[in-house]
Amino acid sequence: MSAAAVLARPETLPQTAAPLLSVEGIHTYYGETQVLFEVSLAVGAAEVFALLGPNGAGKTTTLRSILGLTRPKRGRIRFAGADVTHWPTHRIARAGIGWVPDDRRLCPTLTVAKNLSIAEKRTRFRSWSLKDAFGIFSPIELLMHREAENLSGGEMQMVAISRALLGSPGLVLFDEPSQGLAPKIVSDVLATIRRLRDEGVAAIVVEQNAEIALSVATKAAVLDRGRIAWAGEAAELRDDRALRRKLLGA
Amino acid sequence: MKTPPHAEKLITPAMLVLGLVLATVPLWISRVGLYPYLGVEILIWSIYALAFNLLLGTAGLPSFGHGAYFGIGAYAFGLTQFNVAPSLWLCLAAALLAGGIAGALVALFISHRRGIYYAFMTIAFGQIFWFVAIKSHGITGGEDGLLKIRRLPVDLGLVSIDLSSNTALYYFVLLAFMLAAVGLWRLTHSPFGRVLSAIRQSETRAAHLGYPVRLYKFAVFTISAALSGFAGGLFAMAQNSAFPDVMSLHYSGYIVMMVLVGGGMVSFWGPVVGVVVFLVARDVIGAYTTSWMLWFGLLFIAVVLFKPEGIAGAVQGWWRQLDPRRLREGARLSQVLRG
Amino acid sequence: MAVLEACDIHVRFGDRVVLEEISFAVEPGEMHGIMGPNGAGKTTFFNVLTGRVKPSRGEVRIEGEDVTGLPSHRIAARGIARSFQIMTLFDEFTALENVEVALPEFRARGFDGRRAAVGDRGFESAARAVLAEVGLAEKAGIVAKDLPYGDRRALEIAVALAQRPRVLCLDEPTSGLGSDGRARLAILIARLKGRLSIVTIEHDMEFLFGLADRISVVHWGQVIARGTPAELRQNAWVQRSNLGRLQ
Amino acid sequence: MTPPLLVLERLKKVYTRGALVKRPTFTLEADLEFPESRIVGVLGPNGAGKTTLFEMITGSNAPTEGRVLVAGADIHRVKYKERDRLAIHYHQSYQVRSFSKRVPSALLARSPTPKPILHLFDEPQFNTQDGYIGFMLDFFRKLRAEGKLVFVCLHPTARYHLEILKEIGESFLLVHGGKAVPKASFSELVVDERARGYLGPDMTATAEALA
Repeated sequence: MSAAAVLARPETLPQTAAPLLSVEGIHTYYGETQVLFEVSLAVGAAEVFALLGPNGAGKTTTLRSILGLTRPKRGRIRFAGADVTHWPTHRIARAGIGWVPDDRRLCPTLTVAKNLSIAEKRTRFRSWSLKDAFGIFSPIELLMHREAENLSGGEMQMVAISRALLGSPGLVLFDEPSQGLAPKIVSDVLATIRRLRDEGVAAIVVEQNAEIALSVATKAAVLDRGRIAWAGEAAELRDDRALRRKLLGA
Repeated sequence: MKTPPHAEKLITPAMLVLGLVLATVPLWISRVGLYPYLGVEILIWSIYALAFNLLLGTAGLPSFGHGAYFGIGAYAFGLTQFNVAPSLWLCLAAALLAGGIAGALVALFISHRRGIYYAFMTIAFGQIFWFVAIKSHGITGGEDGLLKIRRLPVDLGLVSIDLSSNTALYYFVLLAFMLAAVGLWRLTHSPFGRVLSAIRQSETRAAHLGYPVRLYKFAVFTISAALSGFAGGLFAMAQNSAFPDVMSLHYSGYIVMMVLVGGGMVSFWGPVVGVVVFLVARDVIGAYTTSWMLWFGLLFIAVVLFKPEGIAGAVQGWWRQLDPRRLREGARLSQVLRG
Repeated sequence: MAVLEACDIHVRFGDRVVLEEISFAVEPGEMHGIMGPNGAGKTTFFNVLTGRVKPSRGEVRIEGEDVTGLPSHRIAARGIARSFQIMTLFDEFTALENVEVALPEFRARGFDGRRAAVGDRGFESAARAVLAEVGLAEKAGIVAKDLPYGDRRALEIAVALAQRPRVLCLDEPTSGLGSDGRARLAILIARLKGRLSIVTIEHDMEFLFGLADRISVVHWGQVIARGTPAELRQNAWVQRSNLGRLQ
Repeated sequence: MTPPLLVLERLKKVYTRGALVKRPTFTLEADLEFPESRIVGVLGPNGAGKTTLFEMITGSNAPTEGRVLVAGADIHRVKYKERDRLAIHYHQSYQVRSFSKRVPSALLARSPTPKPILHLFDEPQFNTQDGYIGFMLDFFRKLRAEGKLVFVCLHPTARYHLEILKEIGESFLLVHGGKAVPKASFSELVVDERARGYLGPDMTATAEALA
């Protein structure tokens, strides 16, 4: 199903022109230590948003705030027209936010098939079946009966992404998708993110490796010590070497 | 526990008022349908509860087998009376000492523990003492207990006061209670008490400030056990006997309930409130139903759920809420009057 | 002679080697910064210095004297004070009471149960002086848990200072602070520097490079680089990074 | 004469599946010698066996055949507690040390060296923004100058990864298709077809430009 096809069913999408996800001035703490200061960002439907910054800048915390795993003390998070700030995590997931954690977090002793079947659910967004997932990652079909712990890093990442897709998300959060992956596989993952975007699935890509994230992103933001240091079009950051060097050191 | 007003005083106004009110109890207690012996019991358990709360409320150390020291004190009182000499002072000193020695012994083994492990160890040691008390027929009389413990007279050299009437005993125990309260009030608000409170709030931080935390935990446990033993000695005298049941897990639980219901975590006097409520409830509800413990249990649950700071905490809270409202209303009133 | 020294410290937790031959010395009056990525072993190293963790190999010395394996209260009594990354104040005490209980003279009377701790002018004036030093003079009577975050951070340092330490070990003192808080802290540390030795774990490079005399970079449980801020900035890759842009 | 720092002597690891009929699911072979101190860049696809190779070298994963000699001593016959005096395996930011103890330590030999001479860095996290790269690279050089053998394994997914490899790597090891293949230089690495397949077109082009 293409993006156009999804849009052709207007009842499935919010009526307003508001972005799919908007994070509005959140302040998040671990215990009493403040990690995020007034972080705001907006991700439109079928948009890929790159969230960049050094180790400890608050990227993962931003994802955890969106997922309801670490609740912001102030600020609001809206998704698909609803205020999800205080929703429990499982409800946020059911609303259509998928997550690909940096350590994949598969159930190690379960087979790939079981890992995937427990993730299947329907949302207001396009529903994904196993067959659709095989269409993205054909090799998974051959891995279905292997235990997750016996997979290589690249295979695990494919399973983790498929698991997120089977939850029929409108938005997928990728936490350091390139970590520990060979360059060839990283480009496969990036190609997947692009393809999902074309099919109407938005994404936030959190990366220490800016080069990678910017190659797929439409919008970008740079975090520094818990604050948004820069936000704008990804292309601007990609093309402006001086700016990139200033913000990211590379 | 926050530093209350008059913390620096040896004897506070509250103490004087409490002492005076308690002194009048024998005059009216029978008229409200209760009986003088209940007053004696309340005071003895109050000493025990204050001693227990030094450990739980001030130092934050959960001891769930504290009945052991109370019971040991009771036996020590009786055994000294039978085997050494029937002197009130000697017997009470023996009760204090026996509780203290047993406490010190246990503290030696548990003071390096924290939290739930500490609590488990106190239960285990409490059970050991209880078991020994039941099995040592020759010494403690086993489940039959030590009977015929006498209320010894207060021997002041020239005069000797007989304590066999409940009223006389009540005033003697009241004196002991006031002394214990003054001593514990001072201890709680001394540098020693401050360090204990610091240890409750953060053991790690206290250690990094240079305080030998284990030694403090040892000291406070010993003191608390000694005073509990002292209360136990009074109890043996009051009921003319000593039984192992006060050492059981059950009775050890009662003291925890009394202290928590009363509000020992937030107030010095909370444990006393808890004892009064518990014992009066036992008699009043107990007069109507044999399952009074069920009702008290429900009260306990309600307190833990809705007012975890206990009755004293709730009263403090209302008082604080009341204050500004009264002020505001007063201001409004004066505005109305002026305008 | 170094005030505080660690030689060839080795720590392992189960299968994980957390520190591998770290050596380190703090000179009198020096501010020594420790930086490194998360999980590199910085806090464990602090715990070794302050007696919370006993190293499996190596030695810790205070003014030449071996103190390895002494419990933390003995190390503290010898003049090593520390603050914590996760704040550990006595939350129910007022700011003043927090500081009082940290004073060595209070500690000396810690087993005194006969006098009242309140209203003793001796403790109080000393404690008020320390609170004034960190800018909390006006807030002495406020209960610690009711203080705003920045003041709690300042109180955390006041408690360490009240011990009149020879070495002050600060574990990420700026964490969670906004730029005002950082500036306030920088002024305080600049004032303290020279009077006592300071060891600081810090992620905020701007803060660290502006204040430290020397910096040790810790990674993989080892010191991978050490030098003055100027020396460390020589590195070409450092020049490319955020650090290179600091003034 | 001092023994070479590291010898992988007809080293082979085979993982099998099936209880009766064992089918190999993974094999890794290496027959190499590193006589002296240097920095070696290690590359290869996921699942090719880099971690297995590192584990065999540090003595935490027993080879099916062959020996690992570190400073002349077979590391798999050295006391478990002393193996980290020969070789250390750093995974990202911490060290890994887990041995399946099959033989009592008393029967094993002592380490011939007091301090490790082999440092294997498995996917260290390099971030251009925080400046640690510089300190990390200097640390590798310092170890090298102290006469140690340093392995640095990383997946070059960005230009600066290749820059790092070129800057510090004196030789390379490509772990691919069940074999560990030595490469004498960066340019020799870049022309290898297997390496190019692993790097993918973008990174290959970047690597060529650097070489």
